[in-house]
Amino acid sequence: MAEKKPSILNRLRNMTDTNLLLTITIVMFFLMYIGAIVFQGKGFLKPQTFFNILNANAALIILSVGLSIVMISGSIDISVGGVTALVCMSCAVHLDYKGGNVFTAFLLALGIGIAFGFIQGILIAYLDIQPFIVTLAGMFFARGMTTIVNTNPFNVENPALVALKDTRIPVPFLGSYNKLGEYINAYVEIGALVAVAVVLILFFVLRWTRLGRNFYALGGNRQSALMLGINVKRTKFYAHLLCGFLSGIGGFVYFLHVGSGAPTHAAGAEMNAIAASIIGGTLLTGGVGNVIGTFFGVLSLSTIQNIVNSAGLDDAWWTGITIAAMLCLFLVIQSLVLSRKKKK
Amino acid sequence: MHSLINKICYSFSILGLMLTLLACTPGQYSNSVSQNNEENPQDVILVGFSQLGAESDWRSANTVSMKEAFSSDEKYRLVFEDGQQKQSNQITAIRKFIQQEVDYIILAPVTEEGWDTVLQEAKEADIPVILVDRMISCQDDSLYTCFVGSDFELEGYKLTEWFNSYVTSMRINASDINIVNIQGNIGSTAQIGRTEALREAANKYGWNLLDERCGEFTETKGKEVMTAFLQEYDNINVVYCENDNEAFGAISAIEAAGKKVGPNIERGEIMVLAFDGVSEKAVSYVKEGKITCIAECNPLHGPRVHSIISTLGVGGTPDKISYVDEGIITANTSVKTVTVNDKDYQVTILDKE
Amino acid sequence: MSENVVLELKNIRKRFGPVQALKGVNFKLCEGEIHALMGENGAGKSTLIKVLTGVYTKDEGSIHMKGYDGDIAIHSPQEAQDAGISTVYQEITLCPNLSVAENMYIGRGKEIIQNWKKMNDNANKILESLDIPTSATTQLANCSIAVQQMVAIARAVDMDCKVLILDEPTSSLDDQEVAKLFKLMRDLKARGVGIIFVTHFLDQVYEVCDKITVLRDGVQEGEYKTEELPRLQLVSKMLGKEIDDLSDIKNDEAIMQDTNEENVIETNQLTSTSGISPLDFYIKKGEVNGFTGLLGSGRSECVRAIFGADKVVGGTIKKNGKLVKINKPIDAMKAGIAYLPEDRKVDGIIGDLSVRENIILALQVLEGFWKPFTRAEADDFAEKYIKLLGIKTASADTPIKSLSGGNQQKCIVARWLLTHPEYLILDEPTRGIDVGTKVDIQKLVLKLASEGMSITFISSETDEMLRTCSRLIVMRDRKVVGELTGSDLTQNKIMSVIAGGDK
Amino acid sequence: MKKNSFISKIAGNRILIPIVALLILAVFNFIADPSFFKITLGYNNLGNPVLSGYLITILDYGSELAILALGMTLVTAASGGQDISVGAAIAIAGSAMLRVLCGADGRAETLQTPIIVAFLIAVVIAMAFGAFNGILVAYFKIQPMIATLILFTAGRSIAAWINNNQLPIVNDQGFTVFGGFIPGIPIPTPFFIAAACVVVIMLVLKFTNLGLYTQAVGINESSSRLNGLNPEFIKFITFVILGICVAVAALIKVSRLSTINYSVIAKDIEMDAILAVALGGNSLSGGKFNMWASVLGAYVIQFLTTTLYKFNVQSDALPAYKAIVVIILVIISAPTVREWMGNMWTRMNEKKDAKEAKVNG
Repeated sequence: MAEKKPSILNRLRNMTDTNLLLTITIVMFFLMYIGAIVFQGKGFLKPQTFFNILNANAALIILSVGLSIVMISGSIDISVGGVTALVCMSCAVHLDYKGGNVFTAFLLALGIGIAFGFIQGILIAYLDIQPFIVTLAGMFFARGMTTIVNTNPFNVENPALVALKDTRIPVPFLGSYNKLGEYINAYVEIGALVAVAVVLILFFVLRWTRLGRNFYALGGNRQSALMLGINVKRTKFYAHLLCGFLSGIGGFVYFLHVGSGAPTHAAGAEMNAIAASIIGGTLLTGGVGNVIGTFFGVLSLSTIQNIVNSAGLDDAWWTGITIAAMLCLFLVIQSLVLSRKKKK
Repeated sequence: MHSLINKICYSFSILGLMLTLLACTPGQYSNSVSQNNEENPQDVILVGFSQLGAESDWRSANTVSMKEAFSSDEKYRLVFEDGQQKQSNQITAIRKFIQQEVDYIILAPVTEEGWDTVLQEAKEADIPVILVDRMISCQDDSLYTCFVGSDFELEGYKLTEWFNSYVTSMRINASDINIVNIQGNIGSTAQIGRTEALREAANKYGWNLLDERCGEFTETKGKEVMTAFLQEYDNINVVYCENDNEAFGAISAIEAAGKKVGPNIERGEIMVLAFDGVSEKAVSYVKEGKITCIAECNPLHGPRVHSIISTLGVGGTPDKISYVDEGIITANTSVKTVTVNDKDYQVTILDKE
Repeated sequence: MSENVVLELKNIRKRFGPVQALKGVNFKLCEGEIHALMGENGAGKSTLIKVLTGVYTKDEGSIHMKGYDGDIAIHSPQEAQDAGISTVYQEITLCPNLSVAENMYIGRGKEIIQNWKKMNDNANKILESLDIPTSATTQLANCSIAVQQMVAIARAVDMDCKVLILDEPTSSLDDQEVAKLFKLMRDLKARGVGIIFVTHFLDQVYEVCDKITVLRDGVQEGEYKTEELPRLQLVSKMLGKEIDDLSDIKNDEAIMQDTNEENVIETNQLTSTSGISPLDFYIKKGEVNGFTGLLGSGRSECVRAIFGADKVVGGTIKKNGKLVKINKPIDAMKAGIAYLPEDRKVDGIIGDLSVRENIILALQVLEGFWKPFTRAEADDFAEKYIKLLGIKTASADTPIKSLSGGNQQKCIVARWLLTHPEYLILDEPTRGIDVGTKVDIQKLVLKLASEGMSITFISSETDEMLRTCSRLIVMRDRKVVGELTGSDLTQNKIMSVIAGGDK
Repeated sequence: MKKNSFISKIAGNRILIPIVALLILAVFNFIADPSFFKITLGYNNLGNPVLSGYLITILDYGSELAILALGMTLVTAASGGQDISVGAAIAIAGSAMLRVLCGADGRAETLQTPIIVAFLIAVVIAMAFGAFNGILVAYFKIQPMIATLILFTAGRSIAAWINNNQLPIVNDQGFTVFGGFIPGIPIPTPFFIAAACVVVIMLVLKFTNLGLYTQAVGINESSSRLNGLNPEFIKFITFVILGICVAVAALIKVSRLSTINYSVIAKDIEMDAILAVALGGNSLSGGKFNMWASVLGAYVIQFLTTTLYKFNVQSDALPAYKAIVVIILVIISAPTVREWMGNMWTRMNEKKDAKEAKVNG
């Protein structure tokens, strides 16, 4: 039965939820970007602005991807922000006072991330405790430990790290001319490359590996996953372990970007990561979501903040309100998409 | 079908609530810069201002003065960015200004180090950078065009000199003066200058400086730090606060602990010295004698920066460092003038209530 | 094991605490055969399926499969699948968010990397061979329930299963979907797959099954070829009554009805979201009537419509002649209707609350938010009914979940009696209860009826209904197919109406 | 049946957990420094008698938490989740109160409106935001924690927006009474306010069916629907009641400093509120609750906080210790762990019985 040429609407209807929400996110992102260009004038036309957004949000992208994986498998992890702050402070102290080098600092970051992922994974997967309570405690534990490691914020003087922080990877032929007519190359920070790599690798894991598909099955229907022969406990444990691992990497990338340790680092990052995942098309009920969508979700968040800022609402408190408004808008869109599906 | 319909109408009610929050911008916002969206015509000068946060009355007064200075003059358009106490936000803001090819960048740096790379980018983009309120430490000081702000060390010396002349006039011997210092954000120019002045005066005149702890320039942290001091030491008779808000916190902590705040140390009162003197509450506390003396720190940098930018506009070169003039206010009549490295400063005496 | 028997169960026993669910069941399934497994509530049918699929592990007995010698131990769904036993449950255990192809292959392969192209091609090949109208890449949620079931079957077939268990597959399908399913089952039969078909729709059994096994309270009542077992005899075997020795037990206490009495409750053309066909029903003061019919024939859905438990979409209800608006349970309660739900665990008890709180709950809601009972009032309400119904509980404060099934049921009955309803609906009040409590409840029903309360009594054990009801409404496939009063109240009359006509 | 009696004794009266925790802390402090329990009667700067000492600070600073614990217990019981936006909601209510009291420019010398009017406006606003959470949870069926996440993110920004980020200060001495002392009465007023709230809630529980309905909905929603209750409305109401508690807590918090700092006021108080409910032995997934135990749990947490302060633990480091306490509590009450403890106990019994049998066999 050859399928007749499906009309756009028809193809839209029987698209999988994941792809449908993904297209919504990408379309929304481009609309916003065009809106930003209108509002902000020529600043947004230059590619370097896009790379600046990418550099500033590299760590948030990695954290959001970790969070999306956990949300796809039907759980949640709000300790990523706290872990990031702890990683920054520990690496800073390790480098400046303990005389470690950048590589050992990176290992330390991974160690902290994996430790959090491991413990929280055990508590949630095997002891069956509510994920929100475990990770809420994890967040507060991490925030508390950050100040215990070192009370005052301080900038890292370790030359190797400062050099790493300021390295500029030129992006060929995407530069722009400044007022003096000189040609300045567009550049990207190391963190941005790591973030893009993480997104691509995770996209591959979720799309093509057995573990990735098990995450989706687990999120779709936990009881069915059990009956279909998937080891539900182990899969959920791996999800949290992976999220912990990624918050370790994200923490280190944030450390590279900021180059200092402070208790208030990445404050609210977990909320932004959840908002970015939902805007990126990850369903709260689990089973639906895509890391590419989350990548655009993070970029949409910072673009909308740029728009709101340049529209004159430039006080700090507008960022919180815009994120909450976006979160609410996309929650409503998701519930409409879900109910349209259920009605069929 | 019914459940879907009521779900939709609920969702629109929620959406409505959120949009009303966004849309009905409050009245007083209108006096800040009104944004015209059409492509800015060539002659409007674009000025990017990266403020470091909104942690104290002084800071809010500073922000308002900046915004007013540039909104009243339609030749300029101010793009304001709030760094929320984080250097990373301010760096991102400056990079955004560079992309928008602003004509001038005004920066109130939250800390002194870590600005070389981003200011180098601004220099390459040929955008002059004017520092406000706090200094930065960098190898090549051509990275910034000029600095407008207070000479914090001078403020510190004025206050400590006033305190010294007050102590000698009341014939209190230096050894039984026990001072605690509630510091501002560690690493900010204000904190460094004011703490340095106190340390120098303490070992010059022989006061014993019991303890120094960071109060983050806020009232809540100030109160917390003062409560901890009072529990650890019971012989405190002078509190040196590095801004108004910390003083308010310290005073409420002292009163909560059942002690009395006032100038006469010998009768067991605790003397409070402070900086800024911006809010009416601070002035009224001075009149009531709750705060014995305040070294003023003038937040109104708007007009000074505006004049610098107009001189730059016509090709002139403003002087590198320019300090705003500041005085000392107290309700205590015993000291009239203060001399710091042989320069006299007038003390304004407020009539006591 | 003779050559073409693919699965044999010998003396399977399983107990849950005091209740003996399976008392030594023997069962044989041959290759290329559709074998119906039938039995009323509590016959152990679902327990047997769960033992076979590894959800429960059997206490005693052995399971033999063709190609394996000795008893194969099944402790998890995974082991059952590996042994070649696949199951398609009524609520489809697949992942709606994944594509059709993924649902067929997830959880099986051992290889790390998933080859989408190979998977989709194989899936499409199988879908075409079984003539299932969907494609490998559509999301499962976008397919209809029937297609989803066929995908589950396709998954089982692709795991070259020798035994396929279909647990009530047709309960939510319409007629052409049922026909498509039967065509698929006949294809699999031709391929030599042994199919166990669990259903309660009689005409579907006669249409497609070769053999029928009847289970009754945990024992295999018998195995028959479909042609040799007429419908009437099948129903009698299921209900456990021999046709010939049935004496017409006339319940002597049945109160003769004076017909001119006003109807307490009267509904016409009542329909609800649960999909029952329009219901015309009436009940007089002091009358005990009953709904009977096989499991899933819509008995509960009718009374839930009357009580407002399911959203009413059409028709009206009159109480004592006056029109009454009922669309939520609270309206029904205010109109003096009480409803004892079928599933005690889910809809009846409030587990952690004490016996006292459970008993006074309904009356408390009627009293209203602002008028809570004092501890003394609540205590003597509870004590009164604990004594009246003989509820065995340590004290009125023990959480209700720690009571036995029978005592829990008595508490719920006490809860509704406390509201002194004019019309009491009891849905399967005696299911899963010791015989002693059953007799108490039946006596209580008759006593209450004599005091003027009109009662609807629903039970799957028809002899109970005969002893208590003066009028029986017979249901089949969500439709009222007959009403028996007076002299017709006999066992075989009921069965013939249930069996539908004289076949 | 020895196993059941022992386990049920522990699980039975859940109030045991806060009492045990209280004893541990009391003994620990007594050993460390007996002066902890010293209460002195001194005079504050305005010359009226003031009690001071660690116990007083516990009772004083624990009051906001106790009031919030009342509302949080009801929300947890009915919806099986917690409201993490209480901190942000306190900021909003406090900001609204100050906006009404100090007028637009936030510097008023005299109060623009009487305190009671400002408080009522704050109550209405807090109830409105509670209702917002209630609608998302009850009618949109969104998990309570995710639904309140929206207000958690936006709350402090909305609070800042209400006063356009100004930090208004109330100079009227009468206003500080709520957070400080009533002249002439040595006991801090917040303690009275908390006591009043507890009494009100207890009266409501006694003279209405709030308690019974909340628990019924929390334990088994479908069965309570069949008993005539409206589960959505009950869940919605618990969020609104929590809104009232938020407004009262905001009044105390703001009048302690007679000003407000949006990012710091009631920081991490949601963590303490959840900890109070858990410490009170109530299950965090809803159902039965014991209000007295939650209130006691709140004061136990304040006891823990004050003890940690005494050992000059940084205020920012506190969450780490509290997180550990929550994790231990949640592990102990997790069903799988209870089962495991149960079998461990029975195996121990069997070994003991076997030994006895061997001895006298």
